[in-house]
Amino acid sequence: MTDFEPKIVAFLCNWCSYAGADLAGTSRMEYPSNVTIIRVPCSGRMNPIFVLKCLMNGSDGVLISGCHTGDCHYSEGNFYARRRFAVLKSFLGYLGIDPRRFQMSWVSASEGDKWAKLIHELVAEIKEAGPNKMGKE
Amino acid sequence: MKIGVFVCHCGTNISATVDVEEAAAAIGKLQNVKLSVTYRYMCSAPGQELIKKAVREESLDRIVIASCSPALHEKTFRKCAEEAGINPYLIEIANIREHCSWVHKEKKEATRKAIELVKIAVAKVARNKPLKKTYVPIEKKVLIIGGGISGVQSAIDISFAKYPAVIVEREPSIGGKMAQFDKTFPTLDCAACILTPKMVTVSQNKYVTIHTYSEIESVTGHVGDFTVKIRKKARSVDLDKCTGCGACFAKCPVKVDSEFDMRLGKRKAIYVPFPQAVPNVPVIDREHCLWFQKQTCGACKKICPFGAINYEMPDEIIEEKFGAIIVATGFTQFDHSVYGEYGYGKYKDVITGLHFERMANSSGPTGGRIIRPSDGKEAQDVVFIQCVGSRDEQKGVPYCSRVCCMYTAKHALLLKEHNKDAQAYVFYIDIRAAGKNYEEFVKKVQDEYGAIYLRGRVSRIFEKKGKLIVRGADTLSGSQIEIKADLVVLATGLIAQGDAVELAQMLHIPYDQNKLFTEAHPKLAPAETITSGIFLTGACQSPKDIPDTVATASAASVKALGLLIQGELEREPLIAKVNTDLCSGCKACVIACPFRAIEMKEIEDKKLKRKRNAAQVIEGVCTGCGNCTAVCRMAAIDLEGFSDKQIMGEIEAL
Amino acid sequence: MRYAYYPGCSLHSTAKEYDLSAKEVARSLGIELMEIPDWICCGATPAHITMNLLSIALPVKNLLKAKSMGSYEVVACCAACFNRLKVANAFMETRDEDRRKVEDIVGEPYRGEVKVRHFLDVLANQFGLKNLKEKVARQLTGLKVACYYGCLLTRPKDITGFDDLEEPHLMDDMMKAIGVEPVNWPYKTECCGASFSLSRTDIVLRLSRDILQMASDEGAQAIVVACPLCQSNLDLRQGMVNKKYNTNFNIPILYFTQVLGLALGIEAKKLGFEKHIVSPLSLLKECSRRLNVGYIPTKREP
Amino acid sequence: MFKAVGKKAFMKLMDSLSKGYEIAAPRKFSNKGVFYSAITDAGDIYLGAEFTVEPVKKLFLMPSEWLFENRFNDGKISLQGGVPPQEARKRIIIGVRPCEARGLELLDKVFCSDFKDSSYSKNRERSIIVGLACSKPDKTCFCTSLGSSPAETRGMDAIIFAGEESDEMMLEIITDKAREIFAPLEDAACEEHRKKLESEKKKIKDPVRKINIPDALSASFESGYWKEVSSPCVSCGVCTYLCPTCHCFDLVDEERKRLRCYDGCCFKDFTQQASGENPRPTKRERYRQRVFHKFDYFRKNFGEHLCVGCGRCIRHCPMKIDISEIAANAPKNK
Amino acid sequence: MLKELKAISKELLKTKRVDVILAYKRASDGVSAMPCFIFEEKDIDKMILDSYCVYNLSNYIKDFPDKKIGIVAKACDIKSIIVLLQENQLKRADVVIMGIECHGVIDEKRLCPGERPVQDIGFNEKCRSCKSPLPAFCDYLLKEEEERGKTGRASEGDGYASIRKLEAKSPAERLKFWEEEFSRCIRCYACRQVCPLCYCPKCVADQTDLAWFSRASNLKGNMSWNVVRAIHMAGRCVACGECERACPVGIPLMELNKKIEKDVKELFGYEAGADAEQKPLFTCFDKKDPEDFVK
Repeated sequence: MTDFEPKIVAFLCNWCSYAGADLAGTSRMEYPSNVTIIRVPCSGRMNPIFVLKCLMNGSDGVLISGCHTGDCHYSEGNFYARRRFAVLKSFLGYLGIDPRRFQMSWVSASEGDKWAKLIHELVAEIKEAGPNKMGKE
Repeated sequence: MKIGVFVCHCGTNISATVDVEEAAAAIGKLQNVKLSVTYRYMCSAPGQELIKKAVREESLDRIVIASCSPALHEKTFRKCAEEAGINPYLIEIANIREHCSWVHKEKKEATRKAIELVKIAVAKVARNKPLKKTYVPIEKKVLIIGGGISGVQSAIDISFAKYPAVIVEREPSIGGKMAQFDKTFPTLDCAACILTPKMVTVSQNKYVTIHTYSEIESVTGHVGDFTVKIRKKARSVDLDKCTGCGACFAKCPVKVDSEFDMRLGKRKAIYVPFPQAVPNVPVIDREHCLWFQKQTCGACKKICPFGAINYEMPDEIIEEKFGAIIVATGFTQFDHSVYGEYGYGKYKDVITGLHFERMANSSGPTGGRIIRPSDGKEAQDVVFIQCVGSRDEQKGVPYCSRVCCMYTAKHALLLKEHNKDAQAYVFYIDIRAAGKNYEEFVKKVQDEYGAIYLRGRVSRIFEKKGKLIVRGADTLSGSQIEIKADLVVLATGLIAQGDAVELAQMLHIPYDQNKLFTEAHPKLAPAETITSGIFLTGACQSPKDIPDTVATASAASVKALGLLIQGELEREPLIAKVNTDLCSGCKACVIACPFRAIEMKEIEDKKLKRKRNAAQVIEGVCTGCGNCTAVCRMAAIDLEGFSDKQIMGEIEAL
Repeated sequence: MRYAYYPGCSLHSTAKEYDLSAKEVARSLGIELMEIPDWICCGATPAHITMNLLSIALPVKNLLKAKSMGSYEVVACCAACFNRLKVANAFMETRDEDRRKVEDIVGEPYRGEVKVRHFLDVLANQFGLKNLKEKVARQLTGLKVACYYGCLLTRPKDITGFDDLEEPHLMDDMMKAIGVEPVNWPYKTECCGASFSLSRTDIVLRLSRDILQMASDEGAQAIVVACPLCQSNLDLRQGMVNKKYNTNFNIPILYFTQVLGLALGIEAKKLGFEKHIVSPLSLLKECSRRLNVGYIPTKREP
Repeated sequence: MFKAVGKKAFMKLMDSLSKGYEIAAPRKFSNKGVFYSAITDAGDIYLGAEFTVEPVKKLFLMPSEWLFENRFNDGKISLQGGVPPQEARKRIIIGVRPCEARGLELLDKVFCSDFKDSSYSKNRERSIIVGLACSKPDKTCFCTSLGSSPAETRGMDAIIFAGEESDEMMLEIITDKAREIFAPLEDAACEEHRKKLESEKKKIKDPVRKINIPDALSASFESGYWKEVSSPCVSCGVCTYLCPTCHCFDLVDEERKRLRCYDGCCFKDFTQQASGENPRPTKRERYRQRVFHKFDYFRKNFGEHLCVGCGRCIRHCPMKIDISEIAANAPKNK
Repeated sequence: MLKELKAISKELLKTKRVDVILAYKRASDGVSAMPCFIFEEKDIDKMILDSYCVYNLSNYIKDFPDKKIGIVAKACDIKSIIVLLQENQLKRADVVIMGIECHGVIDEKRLCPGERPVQDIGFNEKCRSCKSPLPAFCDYLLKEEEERGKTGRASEGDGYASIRKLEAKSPAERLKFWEEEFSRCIRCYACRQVCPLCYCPKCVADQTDLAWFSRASNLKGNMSWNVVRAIHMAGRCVACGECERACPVGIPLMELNKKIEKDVKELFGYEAGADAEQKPLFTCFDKKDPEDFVK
């Protein structure tokens, strides 16, 4: 699976993680280009169906990233998201979908380095996991 | 649909790693894309001009700009679109700089990804809806909870702008803790002399209404439109009839420990807490009044020449509407009785700073003499202990109370001034005298007033032969010391009011683990809360000295005024919307909304031909976090600007 | 009531009388103390200042031995042993990652499931002061003692936590219950110098002097302790204190179990009073004479 | 003409045929039931008494199939036949029950009359139906009430008689198609077999319950009866999806594809109109529609009822609603 | 028990305390039961009560808006009524719950097809781990006259044995297992229709304005539907088992529901249908919720 270039979708909350990714940019931290970022106001906005849709559309990995708990711009959004996706993650695993395919992280606006590092790891993990056959009819 | 895509070179910031021309060409082939061009600097005046021109000539109806992060120029391009005659919410930004050209090196890859990012933006913008900013009316009146120095200051500032303010104070008089102080550091002007005038001003101000001896019963509504119930506790004395002549409490036979004097002095069962009280109208303490206990006496009623005494007076509940609320509930003193080493508060001569203030006060219970409460003897050797409750995770609070170092220094000085031969010893951890003329003041106290500062903690206080033996460490000399003291003054910390949490929950504002109210942002919004329309001032947010308190009071007032001054409240239209046809009324969104921005309302269901409940978003309150949309199983509630359609569209475009 | 009993080194050597009296008291109250078979050192002071893991592993080993006896609570008399056992438990309960290291050392999993109690705690809170009062068979009225708890019995609060941190009172309460008068004095938890006994005797002498001084100032005829180290410092060093500070203290340092034993009517010789340096015998004789009840038990009707 | 063959031999023949033909047949999945599936190993073929959950319909009219896809390239939208057209490989379907075979005949009236539905008719043409007489009808069966029987051969190319117990099974060849594929088996002496066969038929005919289904229901249209009988219905659609004759479908556009999938008159959205109006607002109208379509309208249009009495809708109804009883007891007047 | 039930029902109807009573009657096959709705006293005699009364009648509550409803319910069914109350779909005053003692219900799928079920065999899986035959939350509690001998309730474990078995398998095995199961799904949505808690005015599966997931009955579509269904039941499913019972192609839906039930119990200590006052699972949070899965 050396030549396999995974397709990863990342949903970033507007206030922390998206800004964190911006910071990674302004500080010119290089990371793999496999990740495509979709901006959402808050991790609490994330509907489990979005994640499912990505996996069913053949994305090899999905990442949701928000503010660290307690830092949410909307004070509580990420707490709700955490609960919601704790259940989804475990459930997808139960269905036999590789747990590495769906991940969650807290990245603050000042953690450009964490973001870059995260993507390096993520891409590596998904490469191990291999292509997502799900959704191919 | 005619989408125009504008790819920015950003000098070479983007074009160096992304082949913008190739990208633009590829994007031009997408469905609904009418035009796809590049330019050196899209955000520049000529860049924006180019966009407007294109809109005119190609009659575009939606725009995608592939450039830097929306954080930088989304607003710029919204404005640009508006000027070009397109609804500002029919644009999307594809971030091909921070998220692409700056983080990738390989040109082919970067270009591929840039195209993908734009594809997504195109897919999204195609599903955007034209939106209008919303406006909500504002009730032009401010509620101020707490009538201490910060409440009083806020009221004055609000009244300067000729807006009405209402102070609700639970004690019989406004003035708060500051009224109990003797002198104020570092200038040593007497607290009463600077506070009383303000109290009088505010009481005579036609824009300010004061409800003393009153408490907040309930708060509902939201920014611009709060509805507040206020309980006016029965004062038993008619505010209008009473002239404050004082005949009643002169006559009253019942003596009670005075709370204002920290139980060092006495008051009557009918009393004004202190001479300069505002309003200068007594209140009957029904717990102790003979009339209320045994239906006897009634002296005050008999003596009152104005018939102001009314034993039948009931509690009264009034309801008022406000546009903004300023929370100025202040602090309370840490209870040192948890400290075994200081004798669990069982030694009479171990007192707190506030006791000392009252003693030092010439109109106080001891007429300004610093004495031992146990035997009334003048105190010679007085030990001051700093950080009692403060900076102590184990028994107290982790934070520094900020004012203790200074007021202790002040006490040491006052001690000397009241009694030449007295000697002050101060046990401290660090001296925190950050403030104008603060450090100088402390130095003065050490040098000119001979206060002995000992760096270290006190391990135990115990009585021996009528003296208090204070054993502690002097970490500078590395030796253990024992002081035979007459009086020990504990610099007890400042903590949140006992009922702070109840109030916070009533107002839906967050509080921290110390029950101190949390500001919207520790640096950039220190006077706001995340609940719009509610502001903080003074020690209810964190310990503050008087100057800081007054400053935050004015800050909060300005914030509140800034709100009131707008005819209506402008709100971003990126908020939740309910499709009542799909709504089952399960209330999930109502419960899950962090801002209480959703309520249930009855609707007429045409399909079922019956009335039923459905959710409704309160536009003024919704902040557009979108949590509701995710908890709604039936997708009945959606978020403008980040709608399900838009996001699903983006995903499909991947 | 059955407990696994962890005596610790002192109670098998310098504090034999503590061991004796504790067992005697337990027997007469029908409390079963079963000594943990081949128990080992609790680590005492040296272990935790040299190697943290060792200082946990040693007590854990002992607790595991207790566990293997069946699910008993462990009772310790020595304040230091008690403290170390408790610390170990807290450690194993809370610190997951380090716990594994310790488990590797002792070769068994352990989650702090064996509960540890001090004998004073058991008597005062489990057996109950009321019941003790009823068991009193000998009047010691008139005997004034200073209850001295030392540094380890109540500290740190969240580890030991069976008595008040700064103002402990269980021993005082017990003395009151059995008709002995405890003096009210501020040095209940002062430091006696503890294990400096040999390395820095001078410190021990000074600290012990302060304690003895305070006790006698407050009019105590004896000091009652619950820790072998306190006992030996105050008892063993009393002569040297007198010499160094030319004082003339003659204050017997008794274990609370001994006093309790007397009150319960146990023969004085079974309680090892002869083992003390500062002999309590004269005091005991005197007060028993003054009360003129000799050693004849007088049963009080409940 | 008849053939007699041992089960083993028959399976062997199937294996050899599977080279030239697609083979579909009932297959038993432990505690899930019997399902039509593509057969690669003849050993999987199940010819026991148990009925398949889904009717053979699903091999001709799939629960869902792509019709076409629209593509956008260089400025133009083009339509492309969604899934590649069924390659016309011949197909043998084994174990089709008489009722299901009749069901196909009824479906032909809809999909292969004046209008020919391409994918349905293609599937029809390429398939050889080898039926299976019912040796042990279910308590819910009522085929005999609709002019069929457990040994009916209409709509089949051949039919198998296989008693549960005996390894011997009998084959009646009906069409040339069948003659061709079963040529390898040698013929059996007619008379005795015909006798045997008749007795077989008798044996299995009897236990099927008889219900007198009215020819028309129109009189009862406005009756309160329908509200009552429909009330336990939860509009789950099991009856329609499992019915060998129900053929309503829905068209959905997904992303760029158009999809045809099963639909049912019991669903509340079935007649939902864009205007928000719904001519069949309640279960009463919807359920009545189902019964009327089966036992009234279809007969008016095509001369026979749209029901073969296979009993699936009764067997699998989660609420135990019995359409046969309901049709039979429908009031003869308002 | 039946006599008592009839008496109470009579009273309720006579006094107009309720407009309709949701109960059970004998089905046309003369053995199984089926739901019936009683508006008039004269129909009360249709009522039956036995171990064939498997249906969770609370599913019919939504059919009688603005009516006062009397409902016959087993301990497990009542949980779903509690969730309906919790989710504002029903006013407590509008429903009279007649809780019946239940010692397990028949699962006809466990009997050979065509065979007439015999008393006390082929009990429903859910009953094996049922803890109490008596409902807690009801207006009338109907107990059986005499002690029941053989019952379907075994109080065997927590009912998660099968889940644990699946969890123990490798991801690949699990995926294969579920792909096979889902491959049979014909998207009839019976699982949804029989669920008392699937009351959405328009299910996301039926929304055409925005296609949340494919309607095609292929792996992609079927997987999507079954995941969404299960996730939307998280913290709500009370394990009444109707979905699995109704599924014509025998997909083990309870293995999905119970997995999530187990997870939320372990992760958040949350139990569905325990208390009408508690906030629904996803509408609240605990700052101490586990987040070890977050990077």
